[in-house]
Amino acid sequence: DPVSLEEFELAPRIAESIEAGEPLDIFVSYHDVSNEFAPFVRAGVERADEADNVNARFIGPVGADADAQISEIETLMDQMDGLAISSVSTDALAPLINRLVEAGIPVISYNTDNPDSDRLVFAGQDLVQSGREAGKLMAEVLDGEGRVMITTLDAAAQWSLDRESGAREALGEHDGIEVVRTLNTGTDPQEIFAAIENAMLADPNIDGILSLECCSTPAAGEWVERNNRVGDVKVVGFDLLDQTVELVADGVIQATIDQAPERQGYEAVNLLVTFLGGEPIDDLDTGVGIYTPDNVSEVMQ
Amino acid sequence: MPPTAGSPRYSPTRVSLARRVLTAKETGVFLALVVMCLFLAFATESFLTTTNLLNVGRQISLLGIMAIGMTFVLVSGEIDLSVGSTYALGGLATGMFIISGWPLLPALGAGLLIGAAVGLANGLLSTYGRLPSLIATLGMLSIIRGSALLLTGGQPVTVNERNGAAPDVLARFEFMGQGYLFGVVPMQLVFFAAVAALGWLLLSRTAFGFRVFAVGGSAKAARVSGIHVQSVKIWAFVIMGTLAALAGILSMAFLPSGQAGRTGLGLELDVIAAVVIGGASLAGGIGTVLGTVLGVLVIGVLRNGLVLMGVSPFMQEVMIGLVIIIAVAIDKWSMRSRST
Amino acid sequence: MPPTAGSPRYSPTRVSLARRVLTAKETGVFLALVVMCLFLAFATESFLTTTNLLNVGRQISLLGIMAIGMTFVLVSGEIDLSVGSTYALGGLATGMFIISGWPLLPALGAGLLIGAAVGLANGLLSTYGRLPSLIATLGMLSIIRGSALLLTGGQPVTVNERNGAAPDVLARFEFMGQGYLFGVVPMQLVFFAAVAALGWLLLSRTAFGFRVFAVGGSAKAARVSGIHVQSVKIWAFVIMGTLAALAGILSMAFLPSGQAGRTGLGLELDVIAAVVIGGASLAGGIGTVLGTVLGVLVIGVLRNGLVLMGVSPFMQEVMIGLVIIIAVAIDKWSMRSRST
Amino acid sequence: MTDRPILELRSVTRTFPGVVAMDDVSIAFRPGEVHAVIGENGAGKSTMMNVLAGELQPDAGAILVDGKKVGISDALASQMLGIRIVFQELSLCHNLTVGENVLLSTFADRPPLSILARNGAARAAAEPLAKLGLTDVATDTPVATLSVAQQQLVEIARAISQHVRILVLDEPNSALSPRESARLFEVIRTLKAQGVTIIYVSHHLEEVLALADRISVMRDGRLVRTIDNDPEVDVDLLVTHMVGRQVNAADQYALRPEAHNHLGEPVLDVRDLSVAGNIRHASFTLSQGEILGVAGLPDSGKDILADAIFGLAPRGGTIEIGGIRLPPGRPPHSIAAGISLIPADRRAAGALLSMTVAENAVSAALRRFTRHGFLRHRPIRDTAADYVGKLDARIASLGQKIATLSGGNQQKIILARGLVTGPRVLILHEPTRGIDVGAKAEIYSILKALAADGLAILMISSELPEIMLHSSRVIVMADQVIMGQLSGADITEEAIMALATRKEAVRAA
Ligand SMILES: Nc1ncnc2c1ncn2[C@@H]1O[C@H](COP(=O)(O)OP(=O)(O)OP(=O)(O)O)[C@@H](O)[C@H]1O
Ligand SMILES: Nc1ncnc2c1ncn2[C@@H]1O[C@H](COP(=O)(O)OP(=O)(O)OP(=O)(O)O)[C@@H](O)[C@H]1O
Ligand SMILES: [Mg+2]
Ligand SMILES: [Mg+2]
Repeated sequence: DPVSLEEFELAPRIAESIEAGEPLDIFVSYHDVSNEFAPFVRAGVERADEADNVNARFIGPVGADADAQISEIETLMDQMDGLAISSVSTDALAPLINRLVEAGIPVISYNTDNPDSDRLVFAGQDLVQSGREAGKLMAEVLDGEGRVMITTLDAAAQWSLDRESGAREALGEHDGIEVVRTLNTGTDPQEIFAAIENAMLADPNIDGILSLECCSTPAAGEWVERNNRVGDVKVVGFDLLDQTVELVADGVIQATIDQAPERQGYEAVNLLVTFLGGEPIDDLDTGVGIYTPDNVSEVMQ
Repeated sequence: MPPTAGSPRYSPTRVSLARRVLTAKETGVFLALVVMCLFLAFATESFLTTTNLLNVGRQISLLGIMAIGMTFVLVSGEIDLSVGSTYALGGLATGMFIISGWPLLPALGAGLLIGAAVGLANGLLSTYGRLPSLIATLGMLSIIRGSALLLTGGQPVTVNERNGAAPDVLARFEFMGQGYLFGVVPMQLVFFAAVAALGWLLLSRTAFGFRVFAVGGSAKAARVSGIHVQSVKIWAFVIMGTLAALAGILSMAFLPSGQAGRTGLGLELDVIAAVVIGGASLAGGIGTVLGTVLGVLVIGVLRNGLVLMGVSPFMQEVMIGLVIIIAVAIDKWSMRSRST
Repeated sequence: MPPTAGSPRYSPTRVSLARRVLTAKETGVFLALVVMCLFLAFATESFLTTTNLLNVGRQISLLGIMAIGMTFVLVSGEIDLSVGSTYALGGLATGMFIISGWPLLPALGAGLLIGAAVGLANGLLSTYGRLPSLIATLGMLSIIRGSALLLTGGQPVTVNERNGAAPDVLARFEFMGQGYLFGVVPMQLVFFAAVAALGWLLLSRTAFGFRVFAVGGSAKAARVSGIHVQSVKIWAFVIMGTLAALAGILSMAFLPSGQAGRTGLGLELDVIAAVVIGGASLAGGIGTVLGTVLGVLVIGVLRNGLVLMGVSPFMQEVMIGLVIIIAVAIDKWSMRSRST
Repeated sequence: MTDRPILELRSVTRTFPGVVAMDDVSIAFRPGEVHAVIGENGAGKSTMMNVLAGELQPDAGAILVDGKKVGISDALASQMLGIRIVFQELSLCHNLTVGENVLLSTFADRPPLSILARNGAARAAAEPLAKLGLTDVATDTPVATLSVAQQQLVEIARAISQHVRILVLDEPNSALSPRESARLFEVIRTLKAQGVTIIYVSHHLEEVLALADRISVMRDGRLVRTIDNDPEVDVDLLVTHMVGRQVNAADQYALRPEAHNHLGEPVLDVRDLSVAGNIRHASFTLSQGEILGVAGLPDSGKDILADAIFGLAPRGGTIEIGGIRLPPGRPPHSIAAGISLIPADRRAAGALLSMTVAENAVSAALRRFTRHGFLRHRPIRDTAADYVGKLDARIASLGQKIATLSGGNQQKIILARGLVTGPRVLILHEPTRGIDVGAKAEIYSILKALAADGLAILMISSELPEIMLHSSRVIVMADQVIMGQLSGADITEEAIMALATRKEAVRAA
């Protein structure tokens, strides 16, 4: 539901600074500024920063570390006119979000939602929904029949759990499809590749690899291509890393789901600016972009 | 300089306080800390505010609690790489006990016991098992992390009523991690202060502490003095394991959530860095609780300062590495200039 | 014990091969490896297939290349925690040079030079800087990781034509990482074999290798014999840094992509574990290239086997920790029984 | 022999915190002479040798080689000048073989990538070892398995393995048997004949008199004087220079406990003591007020005896103290039962090097100095001060690190530690190794007084005079067994050596 400034008890400090026409200090905290996604989000934040009267700053821990994310926000609390956050851990960050909101600092979530907190709105992709889309795509390319392995670089992460449940739900609607296992690949690129390699050797009769994130997607594609199993083993994954785009264009990966990270970063700032400007804001679905060999040329410069 | 400097304990004449402070072992790291604080006080507006200082206090507490334990282990001549995993396992286990309906004290006790048991295993492997402790605890790092993952199935554990925590238990548990003593001092900091005080007493005032130094300085000579080297080292590991679990439990109480794949990952290196910045020697026999507290403060103030000054996160990584190197180098060099 | 009373002076008699193998330092880890392989051969269908064995060979190669370097560092009595970061920086830098249009050799050379420079910095800090190498390289771990992030802005670096790599350069670069010698043996394994052979020659047959052992056995004895202790240690670090960069470059050539926040994270502990499983001592002076190769194989076969047997990833963590402890324990115990 | 010095120190000063270790020392060494340097513990002898080795840098002064001023900035520089040193403390690479240790310096400046030829190396290493008589050890034996004496020979072999102009020996034979020492002296004479200058530091004054051409005496960091070794120079004269006052060197030999010394009850009863590979079925008893000496060559088994009784080495057999059986492998029990051990290796096993004098003194009796687990500082300080006074240890303060004391003073603090526990049996292993005559005499008189008070003392030593002159009874070990016992007037050098070499005699026959 839409929320607006009237219903919000803004900290006097912020109200005064808006009154005085000072630039808005918007902080965008991302859950791991060292992952491959962060540069896109940062680009969106920087685009938003170009607007007059907006100081947008991109912050967050190196490596997904809840403590570090909390400490940083806590430290910068007094300088914030608004915070957009993508939480390392929804449960761990919720109390802090609530504390900020209570202190009169508007907080929205983006990229990764924190629905149980007092955040105002969420901008991003519905993770369960995007998992469902991935599942559907996989079912489609398999014609409703086959053995599927799910891969993820962090099986225990919240976003991974959400996408996995969506994907399993969608795949479960097809009797002919069996989810063989969820492979936890680890995060190092070599490790990811080796894990897929070993798993495919242990069970050579897998028909589809469904990757839940940016990074095991190209690895799965590379494995398929290098072992001459293109078309024989289908790959569906996430995001538009260079390598992924190329593999989709070559028909190695059948489909990938984009979540427009740059837009997420931009919208995160924009929503807060809008809110502080007195206009109501509401949840924003940044959408599920589906790219297949047919339309992937759109994202190739 | 006469060799009495810095050890006024047995010297017949009382040395003036200033003199004692200036020749104390902790001078190097203390100076580093003062320089950093002065710089931040001028360079930023918010560093010297009460809120910020209390924040720093809270942010260093868990690292600090573990660093006190690591001081015992390093002084005894060993090392413990498994503390990040123990931190995770202890906290997660306690959290799971609480949401499965246990009362507070048994849940806490069980969590601490798990930590103590890990310490015991580390100690047995490193003494009777004759493994270098770096290897024994490296193996345990992996074993304990895996156990935490198995225990939780890799799922995040969140301690709240919805998951089954009894409201009164939850309230008291959360107070441990999130509460404030007298409404001002974060409870985590209170725990850290208490652990530091007890640790100081134990290490520098008791027979056990004496033995830890003796064993770390020269295990053979300690044995000739009738000191049971193995049991002293095992106790040092048990203290470490228990404190790692305590820190993990407090983290659980603060957040109040944790995840086996992530909680405390890589923490061991931070903890060791803090203790070594505080002047302890990896070769054993040297180290003080005061130095460790200062070392922890250096890391805490540095992190806080970098954030306050808006240093980019990547640059922060570089700066942290530099400060570790510089702080220890200052310490080495000031020691050297004092001894020649 | 009468030391070797009665043993021949220059051991002129040839000892039988069986005897030599059975008393060799590497026996413990070799037995562990054989047991694991036998078990897997029976327990799984695919372990003994050529594809799988070549896969294992490829999967251990990069770890192996770094472990050879770490053997030099550990034998010289030091340790290097920065290798995971150097691996990332070396590979990413080379990748960036190639996509910005450099020819292959300068790009490779520059990447290796960066690794050598990191090694040099580690060496200088640990010798002339008088820092314990654990701390010096812990600081560098952070500095180099931060530098890699700054260099790439956190963007993944992918080496392909679209990003600007010249086609012929790309082809040769990819051959290094992905190609097969004679269409069968993965190039990475070829590199590992070459590095291992050179490392063996250097460590066990040359004057430099001799000095590495001397320096690690007793820095004082080496110094008073006229060995330039610092330069020997610095060279060991430089070799390590260069090999870490080489492994990083090969990883880049294999994938062909890397990311500064992820590549090689935590790799240092794997590398050290492999070398120590192979019988090297953290106290310095002991270790062989053959042992290290066996240690790397133990880790590689273990990882492969656990996946082939469908062991859950969480259980894998536990098992890896157990194997580290057991392998080193066997080694210690078999050494002990041999020496008494 | 010319008078133009090959090596000269001019006004060299070197200080350490609290001590002037070398105070304006000027000394000249002539080519081809054996030049002995003697002095009390802490006189500055090793400091001078370390300056020559490049291990320490002088604060002031100059060093001249062949009349030219040189800087010895490090060990390499020292070697380039043709100086080779055998240090007082063993410095070997324990991970390497005998041959590799001998060749350390030879391989130090080979081009790094040169391939080392194994067989040639073994032969090259064997030569200096053979000169020193170490022929029964293969060059590929790990040096760690050698006895201390053999290790000392390896170290000397390393020093003479290459061309040498000036050979510095800092107490090179402190662990050698008389035979091995004799062999070393032959080597020294041969080298001298070849024109090598030898600087020889020792506390064994008779040796010095037998070997040296000239003798320099140091006291408190200063060079007292250098004298020619004329026939009228004797031990008394040297001691007078060393300690700076007239003493009768025979004093220290007048301390022998009288044979009629009243012996009390037996306190220590050792039966069938066995240590695998070292001791077979050793049995003896020790009574109150007795000083029981244990003699034997290296590898005779005597060197493990102390550790075995105290509980540091695994053993079989029974040990009773005051009729109560000691469990094996439990040093704390041994201390509680009334045994104190003063181990042979001061640095590795004796002193808690990173701790203070006071802490070392009380470390074996901590329980007495704690209340509810907390240390009681005043009693600790008082007790430590008391023993420092009783044993006349020369220290700057009780808070001084024991590592900064000279060897003799370290030994006294370790002795204090053994006495603070109030033992009934004191086991001394090489109690005066490397300790100067003055300090030795003090330690003997302390031991005698303790024995007179009823303490039972077991003294294991390689130094025959020490055994002969200060024991009321002597056990001689050879080839892992007790070969025999001597007491009273039967304790003679000939009798002891006869027992100690009996096995070898049998073998030879
Ligand atoms: N590194 C050091 N630090 C502090 N003091 C030292 C150091 N080295 C030597 N000293 C001191 O210098 C003095 C001279 O010591 P040195 O070792 O030269 O004596 P020495 O004549 O060799 O004695 P000894 O006969 O016991 O070997 C002693 O007081 C000793 O404590
Ligand atoms: N690292 C150190 N710090 C302080 N003092 C030291 C150190 N190393 C050696 N010393 C002191 O330097 C002196 C030189 O040691 P050295 O090896 O000559 O033995 P020593 O004390 O002379 O004893 P002894 O002749 O009985 O073996 C000693 O007095 C020792 O206490
Ligand atoms: Mg000396
Ligand atoms: Mg001496």
